[in-house]
Amino acid sequence: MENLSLEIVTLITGIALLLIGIWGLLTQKNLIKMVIGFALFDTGIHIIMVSIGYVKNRTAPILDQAVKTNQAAEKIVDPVPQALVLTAIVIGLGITALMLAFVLKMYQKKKSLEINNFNDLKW
Amino acid sequence: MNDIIVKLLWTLLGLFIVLNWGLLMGATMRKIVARVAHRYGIPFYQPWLDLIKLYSNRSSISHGVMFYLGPVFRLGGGLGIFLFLPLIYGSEHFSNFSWAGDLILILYFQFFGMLGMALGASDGGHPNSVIGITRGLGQFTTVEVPLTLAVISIALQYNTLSISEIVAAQQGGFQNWTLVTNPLATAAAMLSLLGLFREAPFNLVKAPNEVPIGPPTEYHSAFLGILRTNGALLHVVEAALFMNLFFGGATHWVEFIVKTFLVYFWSVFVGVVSPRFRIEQSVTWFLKIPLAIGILAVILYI
Amino acid sequence: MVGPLYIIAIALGTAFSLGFFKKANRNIPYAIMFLAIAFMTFISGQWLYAFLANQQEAIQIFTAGFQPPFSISLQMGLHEAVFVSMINGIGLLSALYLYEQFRDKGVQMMMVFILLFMGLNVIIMTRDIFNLFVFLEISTIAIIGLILLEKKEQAMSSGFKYLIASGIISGILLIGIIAIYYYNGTLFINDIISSNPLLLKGGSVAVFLTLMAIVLELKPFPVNGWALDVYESAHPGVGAILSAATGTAMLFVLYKITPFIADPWFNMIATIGIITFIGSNLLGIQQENAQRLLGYSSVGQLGLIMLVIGLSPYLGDNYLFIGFTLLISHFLAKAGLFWIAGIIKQKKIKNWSVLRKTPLLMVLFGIFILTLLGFPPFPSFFGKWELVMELSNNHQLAWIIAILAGSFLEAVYLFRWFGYALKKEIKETTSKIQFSKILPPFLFGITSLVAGYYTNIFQGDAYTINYLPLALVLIITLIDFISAKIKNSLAILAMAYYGFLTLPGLYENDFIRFIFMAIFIGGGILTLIAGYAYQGKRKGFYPAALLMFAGLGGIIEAQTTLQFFFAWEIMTFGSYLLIIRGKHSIKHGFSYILFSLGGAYLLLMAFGLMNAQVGMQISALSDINTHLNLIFSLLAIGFMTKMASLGLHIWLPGAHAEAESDVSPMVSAILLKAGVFGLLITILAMGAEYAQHSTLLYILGWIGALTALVGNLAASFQEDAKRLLAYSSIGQLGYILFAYAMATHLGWVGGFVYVINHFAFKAVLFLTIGAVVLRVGTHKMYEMGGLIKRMPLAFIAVLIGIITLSGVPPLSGFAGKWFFYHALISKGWYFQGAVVLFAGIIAFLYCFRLIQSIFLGQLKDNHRKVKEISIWFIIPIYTLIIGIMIFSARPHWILQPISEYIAPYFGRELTWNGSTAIAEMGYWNGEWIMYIIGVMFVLILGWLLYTNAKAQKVKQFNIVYSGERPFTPETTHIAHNMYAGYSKALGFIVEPYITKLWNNMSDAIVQLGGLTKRIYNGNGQTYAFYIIAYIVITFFLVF
Amino acid sequence: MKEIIQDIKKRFNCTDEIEQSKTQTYITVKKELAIALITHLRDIEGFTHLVLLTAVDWIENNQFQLTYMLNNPTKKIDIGVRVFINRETATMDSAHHLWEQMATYQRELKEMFGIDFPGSPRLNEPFILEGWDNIPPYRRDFDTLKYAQETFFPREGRETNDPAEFMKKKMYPDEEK
Amino acid sequence: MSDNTKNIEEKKDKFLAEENKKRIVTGPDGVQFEVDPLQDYFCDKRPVAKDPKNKVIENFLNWARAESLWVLGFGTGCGNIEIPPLLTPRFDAFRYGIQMRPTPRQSSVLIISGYLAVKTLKRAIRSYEQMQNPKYVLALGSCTINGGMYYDSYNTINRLDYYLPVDVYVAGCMPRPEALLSGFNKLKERIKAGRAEGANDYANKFDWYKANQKKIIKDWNMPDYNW
Repeated sequence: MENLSLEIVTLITGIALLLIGIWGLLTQKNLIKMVIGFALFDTGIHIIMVSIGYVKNRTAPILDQAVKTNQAAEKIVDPVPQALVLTAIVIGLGITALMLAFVLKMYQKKKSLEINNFNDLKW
Repeated sequence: MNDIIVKLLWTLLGLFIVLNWGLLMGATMRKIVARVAHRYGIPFYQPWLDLIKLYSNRSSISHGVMFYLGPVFRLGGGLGIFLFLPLIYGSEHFSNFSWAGDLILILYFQFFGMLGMALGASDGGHPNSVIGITRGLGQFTTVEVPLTLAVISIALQYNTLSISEIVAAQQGGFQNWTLVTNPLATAAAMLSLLGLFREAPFNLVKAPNEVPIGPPTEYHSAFLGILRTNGALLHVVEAALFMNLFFGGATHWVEFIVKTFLVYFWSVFVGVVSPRFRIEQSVTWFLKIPLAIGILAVILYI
Repeated sequence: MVGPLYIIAIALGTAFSLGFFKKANRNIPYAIMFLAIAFMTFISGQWLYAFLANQQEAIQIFTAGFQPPFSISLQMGLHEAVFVSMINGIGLLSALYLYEQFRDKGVQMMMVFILLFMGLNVIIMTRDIFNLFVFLEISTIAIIGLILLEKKEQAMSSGFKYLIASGIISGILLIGIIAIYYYNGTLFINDIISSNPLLLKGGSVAVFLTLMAIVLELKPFPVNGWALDVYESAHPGVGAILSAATGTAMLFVLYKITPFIADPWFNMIATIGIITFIGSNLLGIQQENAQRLLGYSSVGQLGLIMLVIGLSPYLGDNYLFIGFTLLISHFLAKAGLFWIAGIIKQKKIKNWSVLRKTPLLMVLFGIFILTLLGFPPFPSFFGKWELVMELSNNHQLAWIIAILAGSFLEAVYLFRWFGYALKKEIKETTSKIQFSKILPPFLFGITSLVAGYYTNIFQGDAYTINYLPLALVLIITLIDFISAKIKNSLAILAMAYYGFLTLPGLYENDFIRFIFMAIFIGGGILTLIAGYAYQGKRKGFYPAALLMFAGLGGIIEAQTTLQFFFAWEIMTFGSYLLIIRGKHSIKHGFSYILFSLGGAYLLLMAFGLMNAQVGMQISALSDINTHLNLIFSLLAIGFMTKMASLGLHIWLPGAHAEAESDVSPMVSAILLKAGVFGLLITILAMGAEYAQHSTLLYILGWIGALTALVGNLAASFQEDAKRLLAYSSIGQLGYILFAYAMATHLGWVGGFVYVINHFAFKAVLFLTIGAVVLRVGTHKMYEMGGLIKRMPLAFIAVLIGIITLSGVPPLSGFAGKWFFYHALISKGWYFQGAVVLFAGIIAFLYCFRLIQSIFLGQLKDNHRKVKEISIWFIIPIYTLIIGIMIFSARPHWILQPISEYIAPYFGRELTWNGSTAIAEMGYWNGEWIMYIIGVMFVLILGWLLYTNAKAQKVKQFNIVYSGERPFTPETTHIAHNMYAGYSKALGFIVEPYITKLWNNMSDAIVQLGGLTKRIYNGNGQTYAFYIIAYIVITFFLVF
Repeated sequence: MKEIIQDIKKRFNCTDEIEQSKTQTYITVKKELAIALITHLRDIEGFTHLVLLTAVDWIENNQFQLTYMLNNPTKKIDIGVRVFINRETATMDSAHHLWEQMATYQRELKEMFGIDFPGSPRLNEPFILEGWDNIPPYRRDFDTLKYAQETFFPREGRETNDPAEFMKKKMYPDEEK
Repeated sequence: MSDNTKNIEEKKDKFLAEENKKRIVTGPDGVQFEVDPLQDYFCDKRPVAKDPKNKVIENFLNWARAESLWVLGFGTGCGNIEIPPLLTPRFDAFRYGIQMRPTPRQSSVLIISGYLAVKTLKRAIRSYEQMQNPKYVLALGSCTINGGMYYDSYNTINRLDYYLPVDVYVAGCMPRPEALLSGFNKLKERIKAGRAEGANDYANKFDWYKANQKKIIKDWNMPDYNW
């Protein structure tokens, strides 16, 4: 287990989540489940992002007592992915919310959560 | 100017000879046909009498201007061929106006009369006329095919399309005739001739029993007289054309008479012993053996 | 100068401030939003002006005062300024256009709307790749918000599909971006470019993912189902934004990241582009829903531009020009079309005929369609031209073929649509149209025209195009509302002026061009005179006719291949408009334009190949030295589509027969000569050495001969007079093709005789028959008959026409036959020649049929009182007849100069002695033949009049009828199925094999489209699967 | 033959059976049953061929006699169906639906006898008597000689002789009667 | 106007065939007008007698006419069976300048070969009138002379010369081809003597002939003279 450093674990977790998310998205016929799949997918990506920015034995890029400003360059992990992931989470959240709103509206119109019932437009 | 008048006079003389010979030849042919049927046949002067009678009819009717002009076109066509055809080889006087155009002119001038006649007869408004014309035109299209090939073949052979030069090239005896030097072209053309003269088996156009005499159903009196005049003229002129192209031309009138007679006789001879083709039969007939012969004739000279 | 950052600031500020307004209050927020967007537009426009006018350097804007990579940076350069201006411009017009929707939905929508444009602005300006992602997401969310402007359930579900798809794509993008960051350590695009990530280990995968995500945002075929659904279900105004604004922005992104992708990936982009272009256009063919069709078209266009980006390594300096002209065309046209779709509110393209109620909209519709298709004078024409030229310069023939194939498919459905709009009967009436809705498409339409003009100016001197004729057409279009008589006079004046400008010069310099120009101008004026016979306004006729003549004139005047092609396309479109004016022409116009376009594309290819070798001067055509056969074949086939040679003829009969009475002569007697002219310069360019031993010309000769045979035979079996003449045109053009293919002196003189004759007699015949049809109200010959009594002048005209046509001496038709005979013997094409001559004799059949069925025989009951044809037809007809007579009597007046012109090219075979033409094998004197026949005719007529002076005039039933009398004129008139016996013998030749072949081909394409479109099963999940699969497959194909 | 006759006599109430020869028999049937009988004969008994339809004017009985002559081509037998109809009304049911050529016979009877067959096609088109405005010429009350003399400008001086008498007188003038 | 013609005028409509009745027709321009087939489709001029002018020329022409007799191939009665043998080698009428023509326009002799039913008479008149002046009528058999064995028929004319100007009667029932040839010779004599002016007679006595014709052709529904 020594080889399994933190970033590898998170990376694998992230990829696994991502794949599970995709699997859910592609196989589940229920709209809500699809949204959940998407959320997993999104989360997986976020974890991957975080794991990519990780540098062994460093701490989060929060400048407080534990990490002094002048040591920051050596102590903290790469802050950019962290910043990015925050933005990405926000956006992911926004999209998930919007999806759910759509699901709600669609359910109200058709009283159904089956994705196969929503293919009026085709060809 | 003087030259032209002299030329015209000679041409008129030629016309007189050709016309009378045409009438006589027609009568002779009918007499031959009669003898084949063990009849005595018409008197030799009958065509002249018929013509006089027709021209002297006291009344006539007209269906319209085009009906009136139809025979004019028709005779114009015959006369035109006559005018553009050199009759006697080497004779300055009987070469007519052949300097105005060559063989092509004559081949296409045939249509002048046909077209006019077709229009005139149709203006008569008689259905039989139109039926006859459609048959005639249809048959004519394929009749021309072997003839065209034969003409191409002899044009290749003599390297000219001028009739005088073609005749000139055939002088010097029987062995120089196209008949001998280019038998295939001659054969193709002579088969076409059967269709041109519209004797049996290609006489569906007139078809006396089905559509009373076809195009000229409504023509009578002087109109018919003109048509008959043209018929007589045309037979000689067409025969003379073939004579010039394939049988060495004529150096004097006797030769002219004998050769045109024989050419015409060929068509009558086939006609006497033949039944009549339906239109699709005669249309396709020319696209079979005559066409094949024509193609061979051209291939030999490529 | 207002900083570009203010765009974002204003947008954000407005969006947030809008939140303060109550739902109920709508006008004030709308005003604020409108002002905001207007200001954004102003800022961008100002920058654009600055860059264009002052050649200013691009500026970098660093937010938060740090240099990148520590802060987000924006860039404002010329490219950014252009794109931002475009985006904001369409935003402004969209805001105007969507006014009602905003009022309905309230403040939230306005917020979403303005945020969308902010997002798009930033997408264009940003130089930070993650920032790009963020604003991409913002605009996606905003778009989805806008989709909700339409409250239908379909919009909901399509929005959901869109969300799923873009969610996945943004996920991919995110992974790609983070991977780039991981390998590169920077998000600043400039740094990424300089560090060249592809060289790094694993960097290529990162770039691949990013690239794929951006490509997927451009909706490549077949991974675009969700986008099509949105196009179909969203409000058309949103569709316009989605297609024009978002698409444009995404293309810019793709353009922005191209610096850090490598060559093989360009190929990948190009392949994706071409697949998208062809695939979506293929699917468009079967589409009946207007908005979805526009969706397919959008996708296709984006694919095309993607292709251009992908092909940029081949395109050199012209890359940006090509890409931008195509993009601006797409941008203007697609937005305009979506807007029009929103105005007329018709789902089915079949119902778009309501457009005709509003001529302005119809014109705009036409402009946009042409802009999309790359017709001159719109920008994309020049773009496509350059594209083909550059590709050809780099020997990328396969790409050219693919692009042209895709364009052709696009033309299929666009022209089908256009045809419906022009011709289908109007079922519903449309409601009143608001000014706010019509203004945006109007402005875009104008912009298209202006952009086209400036594109050409921008290209430089070598590309000069004479816009004078087009300006005249524009003027006529603008005054389309006045009476036809005035317009007719103006049109004639315009033509005469044009002739006055061009003809004398051509007469001095180039006799052959002079002949064709004289035919085009003279024929045009004469046929226009016939237009006086029409009452009312004849809306749309004059622009179309003048457009065609402008094109024809341009073809003659063209010095370069560009000018030629420009004029060629103008002429094609003008004639299409003319042809489709006929009552039942929708189908025929369609097949005409398709064949013409196909031919034009072949020409384009040939010009491209030629350009690669010798440049664009037409005169340089003779200098080309490689690909000779290919180039000449392409040119020949291209021109033969216009000449309607066998195999490419099936458009002609219907198109000519169904056209209006004075249009038929224009398109038959005159228009077909354009193809002849093209063929002629092609063969001239080949030079005698090549031409006389060319297999190509040998084949053309056979095609010509068979065309003549089949055309004439088919003409003989027609029941419809104009159709008969149309088939006759095919036959005659077959002769002409044959004559020119001989490439000998005699053959060419014969060809010219045919060209002149065919012009004259076909104009006479079509004008006369057209005029008769106007009087008797039917095309069917068997419904006419005996009209000689009512219309003697028409009869004489037709008589002279058919005598000329059939080549009977003494009229000029015989000259053609004479040259033919001599030429074919001297050339050695005996059997082809025999076929042609056979065809010539068959011409008698239809000539006779034409004149007998219409003018001779029995006059019908209801025609007993018809009048002589209109004087306005008689004037041009008899002018032409006088021309025929002069040409017949004095053929050497025209033929001698032609003969002199040709002799240097092919060697002299013909000399003139006065009026006698002397060839090696024979001679002919048209003048004397005329005299002799004239004198003879008069003599015989005199004799007949003498012997037969007092003929009783009788009436039509006074015929011998076996003792009976005729029953009705109908049963006595032999006209229907006239050559029954003949068709029994030879009818098998004219079985419509070729029509069947083409039908099967088009059926196969439609079937293919029908099968392919099954991939869009409407299920969001499937679409998600496609995305994943697409990435995976592409990945394995690339790596 | 016999059986057929017996059979139809029973079925159709036929009378007046006359056996002309072994293969030819005439029977009489009432007007109302005539068409039924003919149909029966055609369809059941195999008399598929209509030989003729003709009429006789029995002016004394004020009757027209119609005879439908039918032939059975397999058995080679004929049957003549006689129908008597009133001379005043002179109407009979049309049988053109049985044989197409029946219409032609009926047209002829209409033209020559004035017998009406309602419903028969082209019944009133004359064959030969174009513009006839007299009573139908085959009726026995029509005097053809009188009509001809009134109408056709008879040439004076015509002598009419019985050919046998005339030739006998001419060739054998000596022989007495 | 005699009673008979009046009668005919009254009945004209009754006997007029459907296609010959007046009708209203709409032209292609939408204007309606009346078509009267008898007026519009047939020429209704009367025939004009064309008398010979110059005696000498006319004698010559008559000789030519006599030697060129073109017979209309129109068989009117049973006597027609006697005409084909004329053309056979046994009798060979061609040698006398006699030939058959299929159209009345080109014929100069109309042979009425036997009895004439009223219906046939109508066609015979039409054919005769369509022939061109000079034209001759040769009547065969007793039937044309006085009705022959059909003298009392309700439908057969008795004497032809009331309806057409007959030049020569050939008696017999039927006359054999030899008799027919003899009749032709008679006709030739008449023509050469300038006495065969039937066409002019017909024109001169047109009203009389028409009255006779109309007396028996009761459904006279054609113009008086069929050009």
